[in-house]
Amino acid sequence: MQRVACAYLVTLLCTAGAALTACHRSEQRQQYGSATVYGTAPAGNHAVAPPAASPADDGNWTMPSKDYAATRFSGLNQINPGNVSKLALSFTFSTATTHGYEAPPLVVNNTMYLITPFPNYLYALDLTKPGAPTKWVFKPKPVAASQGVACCDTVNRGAVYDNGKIFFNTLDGQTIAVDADSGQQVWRTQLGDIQKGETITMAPLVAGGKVLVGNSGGEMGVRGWVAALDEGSGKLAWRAFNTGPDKDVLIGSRFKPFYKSDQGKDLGVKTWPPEAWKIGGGTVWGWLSYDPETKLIYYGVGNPGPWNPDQRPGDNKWTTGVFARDVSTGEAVWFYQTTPHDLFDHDDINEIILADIPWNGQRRPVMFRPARAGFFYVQDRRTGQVLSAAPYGYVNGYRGVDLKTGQIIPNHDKDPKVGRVVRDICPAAPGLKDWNPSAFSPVTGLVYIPHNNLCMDFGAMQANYISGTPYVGADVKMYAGPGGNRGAFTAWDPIHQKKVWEIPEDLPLWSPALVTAGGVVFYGTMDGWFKAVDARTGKQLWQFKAGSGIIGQPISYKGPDGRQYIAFVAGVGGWAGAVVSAKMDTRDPTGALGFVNAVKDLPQKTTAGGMLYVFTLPR
Amino acid sequence: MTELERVRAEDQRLAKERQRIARDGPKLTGAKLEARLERTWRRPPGILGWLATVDHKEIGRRYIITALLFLALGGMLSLAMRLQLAQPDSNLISPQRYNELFTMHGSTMMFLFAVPVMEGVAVFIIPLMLGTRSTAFPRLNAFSYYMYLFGGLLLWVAFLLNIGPDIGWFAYTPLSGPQFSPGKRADIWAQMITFTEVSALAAAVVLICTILKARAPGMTLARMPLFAWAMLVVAVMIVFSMPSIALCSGMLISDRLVGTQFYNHYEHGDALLWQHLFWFFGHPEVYIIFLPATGFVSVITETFCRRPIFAYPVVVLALISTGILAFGLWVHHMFATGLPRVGYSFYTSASMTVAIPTGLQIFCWLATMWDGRPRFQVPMLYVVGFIVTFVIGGLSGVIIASVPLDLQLHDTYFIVAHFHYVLIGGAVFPLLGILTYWFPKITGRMMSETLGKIGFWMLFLGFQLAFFPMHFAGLLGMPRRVYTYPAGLGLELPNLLSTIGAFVVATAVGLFVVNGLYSLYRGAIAPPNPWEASTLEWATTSPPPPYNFAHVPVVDSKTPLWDAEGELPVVTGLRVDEKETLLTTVVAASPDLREPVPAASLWPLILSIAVAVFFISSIFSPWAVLFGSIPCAIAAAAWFWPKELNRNPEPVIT
Amino acid sequence: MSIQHYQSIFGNAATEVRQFNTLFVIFLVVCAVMYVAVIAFLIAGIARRRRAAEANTVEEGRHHESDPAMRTGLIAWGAVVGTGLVALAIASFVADRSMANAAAHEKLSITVTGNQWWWDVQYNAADNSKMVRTANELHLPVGVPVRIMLKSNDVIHSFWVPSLAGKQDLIPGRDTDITITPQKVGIYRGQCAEYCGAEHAKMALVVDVDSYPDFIKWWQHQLQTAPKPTTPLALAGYNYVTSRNCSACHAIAGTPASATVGPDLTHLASRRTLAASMPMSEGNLYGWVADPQSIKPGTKMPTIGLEPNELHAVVAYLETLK
Amino acid sequence: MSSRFRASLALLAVATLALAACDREERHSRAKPMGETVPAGTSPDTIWPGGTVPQTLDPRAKLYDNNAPAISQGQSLYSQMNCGGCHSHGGGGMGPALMDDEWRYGGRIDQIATSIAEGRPNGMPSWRSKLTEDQIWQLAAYVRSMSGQPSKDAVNSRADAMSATAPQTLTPRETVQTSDTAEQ
Repeated sequence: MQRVACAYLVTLLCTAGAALTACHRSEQRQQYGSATVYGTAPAGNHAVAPPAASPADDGNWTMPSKDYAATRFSGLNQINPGNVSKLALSFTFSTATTHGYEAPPLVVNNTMYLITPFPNYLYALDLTKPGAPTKWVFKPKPVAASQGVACCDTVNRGAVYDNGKIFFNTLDGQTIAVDADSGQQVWRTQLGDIQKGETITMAPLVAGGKVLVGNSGGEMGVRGWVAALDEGSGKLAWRAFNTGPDKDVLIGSRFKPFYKSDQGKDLGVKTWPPEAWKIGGGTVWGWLSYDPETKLIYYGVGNPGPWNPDQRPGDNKWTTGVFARDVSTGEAVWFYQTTPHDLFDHDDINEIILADIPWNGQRRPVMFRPARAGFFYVQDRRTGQVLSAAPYGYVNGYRGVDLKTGQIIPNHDKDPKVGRVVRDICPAAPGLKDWNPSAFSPVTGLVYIPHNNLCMDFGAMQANYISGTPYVGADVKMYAGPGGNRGAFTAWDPIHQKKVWEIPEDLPLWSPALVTAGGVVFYGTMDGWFKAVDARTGKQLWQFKAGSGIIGQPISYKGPDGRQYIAFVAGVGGWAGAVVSAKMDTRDPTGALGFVNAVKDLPQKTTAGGMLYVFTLPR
Repeated sequence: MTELERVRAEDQRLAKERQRIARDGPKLTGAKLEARLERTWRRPPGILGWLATVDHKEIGRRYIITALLFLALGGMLSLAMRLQLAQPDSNLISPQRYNELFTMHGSTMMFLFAVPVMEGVAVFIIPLMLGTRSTAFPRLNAFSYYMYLFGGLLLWVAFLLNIGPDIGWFAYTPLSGPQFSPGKRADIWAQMITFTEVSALAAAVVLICTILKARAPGMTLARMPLFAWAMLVVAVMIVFSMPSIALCSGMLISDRLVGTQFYNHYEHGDALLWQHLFWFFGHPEVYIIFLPATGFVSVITETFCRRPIFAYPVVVLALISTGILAFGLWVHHMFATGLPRVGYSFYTSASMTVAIPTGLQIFCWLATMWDGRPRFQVPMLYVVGFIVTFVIGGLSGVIIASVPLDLQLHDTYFIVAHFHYVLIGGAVFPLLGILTYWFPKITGRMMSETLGKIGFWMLFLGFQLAFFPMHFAGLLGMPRRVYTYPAGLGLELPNLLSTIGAFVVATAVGLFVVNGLYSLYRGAIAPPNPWEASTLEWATTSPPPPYNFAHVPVVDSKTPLWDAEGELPVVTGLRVDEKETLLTTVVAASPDLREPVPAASLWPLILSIAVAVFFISSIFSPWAVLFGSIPCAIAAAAWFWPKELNRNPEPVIT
Repeated sequence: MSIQHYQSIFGNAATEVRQFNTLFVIFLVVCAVMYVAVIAFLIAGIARRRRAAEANTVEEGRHHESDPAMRTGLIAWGAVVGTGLVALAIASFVADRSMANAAAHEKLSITVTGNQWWWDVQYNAADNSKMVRTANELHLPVGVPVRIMLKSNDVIHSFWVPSLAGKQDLIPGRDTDITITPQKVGIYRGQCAEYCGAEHAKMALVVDVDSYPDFIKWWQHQLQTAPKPTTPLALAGYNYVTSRNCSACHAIAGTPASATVGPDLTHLASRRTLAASMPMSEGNLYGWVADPQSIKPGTKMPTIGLEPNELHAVVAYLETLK
Repeated sequence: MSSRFRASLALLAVATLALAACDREERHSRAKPMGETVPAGTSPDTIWPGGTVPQTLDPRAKLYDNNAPAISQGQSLYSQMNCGGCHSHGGGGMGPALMDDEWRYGGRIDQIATSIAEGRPNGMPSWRSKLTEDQIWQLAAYVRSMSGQPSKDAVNSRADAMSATAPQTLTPRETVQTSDTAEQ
């Protein structure tokens, strides 16, 4: 009897031991925050920023993308890898709002401007005085009901300063110009209609005397457009729709798309079932870029509606693609469709970085696009021809991009099917990288990409359209992609299309990146860590724990005392952080269109907030 | 003490022992023996004795009466349906009520009448026909009846409370799934299946063991009556088919109660999983109903043609091959579900092949009639009615076995006609015949011949009037289970005729019941063998005493009563003061063991009540599965608690 | 307009149903012969009673012997039944095969989606902007093989137009299809043949087999969006329909209402039936819009309780949707 | 008929009468047209000057609150009327979570019906002109089942859809609290 008892005890002990090691091992998955280096930054001639679109840094930060080329590169170099660890807090400011803060602080003429999420207050802080007291506050008072049609948190991606005025959009679809000094309203134009489900969350772009604004509401069956308002009067100059007949899409004689599949008459109607283009999505809620030399604006178009592809057979032109238009007349010059008949809500609104690259001997004007579908596009910005497209993370939804025809090659056993859940689609609906823009350093020639690593289960169903209500037609559950890390910060060499270094992150990265001439890259994590890493090696140099998750754009500016300051606003939210900012219940994995299943632990790791942090080197 | 002396001493001790204990009461004969056996085998008195009986005749009688009650209830439902369908666009009955009606009609007829009545007749007659005193596992037999009774009560009480099922008797998912059948209607149906399936399995085990181990000595397998063969094949089919429906109804209940994903096509479950599992049980089920009827026809034809069934081995092999083939053709119920066409051709040929054994059986019956001298009393009339009606159903079955034809005829009134021809024609006609045939054995009274004949002709003609027009209704495009149909499609006449026919059939069945009840009190007193039949059940009195046979008979031919000149040779040596029966070997039926027959006990009833509470409460909460099983375990333990065998061993009678 | 809706197998209006009819006749003949043989043998068995002397019965003490002819009769019977069944099986395979490869080269593709108690019909086209959506009705060009893809949004239904072809189930989560080659111009009626809930009996559809030019004319007409109402009553009806309950479930091309839960109403008035059960007429339209629950109790369309003036307006507008 | 048989028949009759009370399955398909009356919802629990006013529960509540067909119809309306787009399967999103215990505008069935019919300022649309009263109360009954309020045998365990929240037959009943930190 004894022998049996002690045999029993022994087995009990070793099973307990095994259990302990198993859960221990799962704890220290590969250490987050430490970079794995794959190669070195390209020596010799590498990509540089186009001089017209990316003028020398004057210490100000007048638009979210820093310059028309959307480099998010600051020319200041007082802060360098050597002294960045000695950064100290200069001052803070609370925006008194708790939704996702995705905008950057703007700095011009020694004044900092902050635009908050709903109810979209605009603060002006006087940087000359210690503690930057508030000069004035402008309250646009947007309609409260607009919160009911804002699909992915009531965010605002930023305001823009241009010759004396601050331009910004409100959630209920108005574009407002405010005098930068007095804080008085100059003009206000109503562009969107919340009854149809339209909201505006993007940062406008001021170029060629025009304020360019696009709508959001792809999930509400809103028909997407981009509009240009006269900078002085706010009157509508032109509006180009992204679906419908050619006259609505402002397609005329100048329109020469590079690939045959994008050529044809009234494709905005022909590639849709009848009448479906009227509720077909294709909103513009992301980033625009402008090339002053050619006077062309570039922007990406959002996903077609509804998410259920079977309900909109055809290529669904002109959604999920890139338009180049003349800034003054809005006439389309070329278009490239990234994902015809989009299957997984891969809006193509990501940032478009203009650059010149060495191309057999001479300089070729291109654009870099780390797209949502997971491929890093390098395209000639005069014609839209795809020069190269390599995946910058794990992708199994698509097999690749055929460079001859420019067509993306889908992986048909991941095609969504009504009535049956398709599992393990990577990247998930938010894409390999969502709206949070990357930064490009002409000094190192690398593009610094804060992105996520998520896969999803996708169950399509028939969507019912009622204007002003969500028109999605899919149940989604997202979860961490291969490797178990839900995010990654990748330094990408656009010429040789390969990773230079990559930092795996536990939570998805939803904050834009900032790179400085001093060779330091700044980004924030969703649980509130603001990190500085070496632009060449990716080694972490310094980090600071903010009060809430960071999804706002960090900036670097020269203060009135000539010193370099780093500033950002911490306030978790957006699609990824809605589980915290909208107080959602994590027992429902399909919440926030499936994102809750991927970030069930976020409510334990951060709370909502809206706090400005400004750092500088101690005297 | 040498070995020899020791053995001799042992013999003397046993011999003295034998004198002291009354064994087969060599001194007891005739009335005294029967009185003594009566006192041993009598049912304990009073209501508790009535509930605790394990006498297979009591349980068989209850099975038959309950099943006939459900036949009447199901029949009334069909009359209500026929009234609603008498004219086009009628709103006599609301759609919801009509859907409940046809679901209850189907479920009652299939699960609460057809299978139980066959088991009931078998449980009553098989021990008598095999010449033994009791079935094997008599308490399990009692338990089987109570489970069947509680299953029927569950379904019908729910129907009266307006929470009856409205999902059809085969409850296809996803209509019967959690989303499209709110409330507890579908759960009650699925739990009724669990009840009847446990009862059928129990009865099948009882029948298999009785047929294989309790036959009269000398009744080898080759001399066993054809009805016993039919019930053996049916019991084995029950054992192999019931688990399939237990599985799918269990999965349906867990889908509906705790949200598992078995039939959820979104989470890679499949709506067709239900159909495959259901019909894998479904088709053997209809043969479980039909094969006993072939046994009945063989018994009646043999007796009324005054000669054994022609080609006995062919009929036996036909029964066995029908039993086996029945498991290979369930997909012919699913020809319209878009499965691969090549697969369908296998099932077409399997469905055609199953017609051959039945065809051979029919030839053998006709040959027996041709070679014998048939006397057309009521049972034989039902056999002739069976041949005329069932063969139409069988041939329409061959028609719908072909895929292209079934694609037009599936789920139309052509199918309703087909299965009524094979089920009423194939099973109810022989059943009414055999009830008339064995009524004297069960009640001791003869049923009236004139009332019987009137009833037969009314049933036969009423049946053709009711169900033949349904073939045309199907061809004219009337789908199954529609609570109404528009005017102008030519469906008015067939439906009107069917309604009239239905009422004629109802009166005919009513007449049969009246004939039964009347004969119960004023029928002629039945001698032991009124039909001069050949099988052993006619060797005892009508109704048989509790112990069936004073002495277990010995058999040496297929038709013992016809071949035994004087008295049947018998076996002596079974105890008189204890309930004891004789077990014989499986093939040769040579005497093997003396088996003590369990006394009457209330535990089967108590266990079935506990199981009923367990099943019904697990419709409402998953915790019932845990807490409900404790009383069941206690009752089962009490039932199987070993009785200490204080009696000393008995020498084997050589 | 009560047209004789033809819903019977004898409609014989397509190659599939013609193949069925020929095969059905073959089976009927063979089965009739077998039945006559059985009944003849039965009658012989009964009539033979008069020659009692030769019967081998227990009374004559000969019940253990059998007439030797019966053994050969049994073998012959088995052979006849066997060969008859094999012949029928082969005939069935041949018919099945010819139906299967008829499905290989279809010219027109339609997707029918079953819902609880109505049919959502969608004509697919290479040029997606030429797709047509209608309900409870099919227009087929005569002589052109058409492949109908069958899907279901809720439970199992079964697509069955007896005058044209056999039935095929619509199963949620599975894609099945059926090929029909109509050969005779005319109106044929079909019905759901798999029990699908409370109103399974009122889930019918009408198939209009037209000549090719008529079919093209019908298709062009279906592509047009709904005309703007002209009379004030119809305009009031338009305002009610596009702003109130109707637009939550129904779609009318050319108006803001584009919900997909209920049938598409763009060309409602030009359809032959209403609510998958009644012939289209003004009286039926009034009855149905006023109180659908009393016509099809349990249907998903609610009884809104319209005021009389609203009812007149709505029906007036619906009748402009030709 | 023997006395025993008569006794058991009487017993059966009594049992059926007793059980007839549960009309959990009553499927009233509203054959009669329904006048469009405002669901007389009450305001969320607040303070009443001069003492609380006794709240009379709307008579329609008991028709819908524990009625299986109404809850099942509410479930299909919930997905067809795009409620899932904002409230997901109860977890919330654009709209507040419905499966927890916080009810800004009251968690009783008539208060929920009022929220649906009238809409609420922070973005809940008013469905009065789009849904009939019958449908609004069915939706309210289903919304209450997300937080486990109705009895477990009136709710469906799951829908034929992607599996999201735990089966409603197993969700524990949340204790409904009226107010929550109302946002701006």
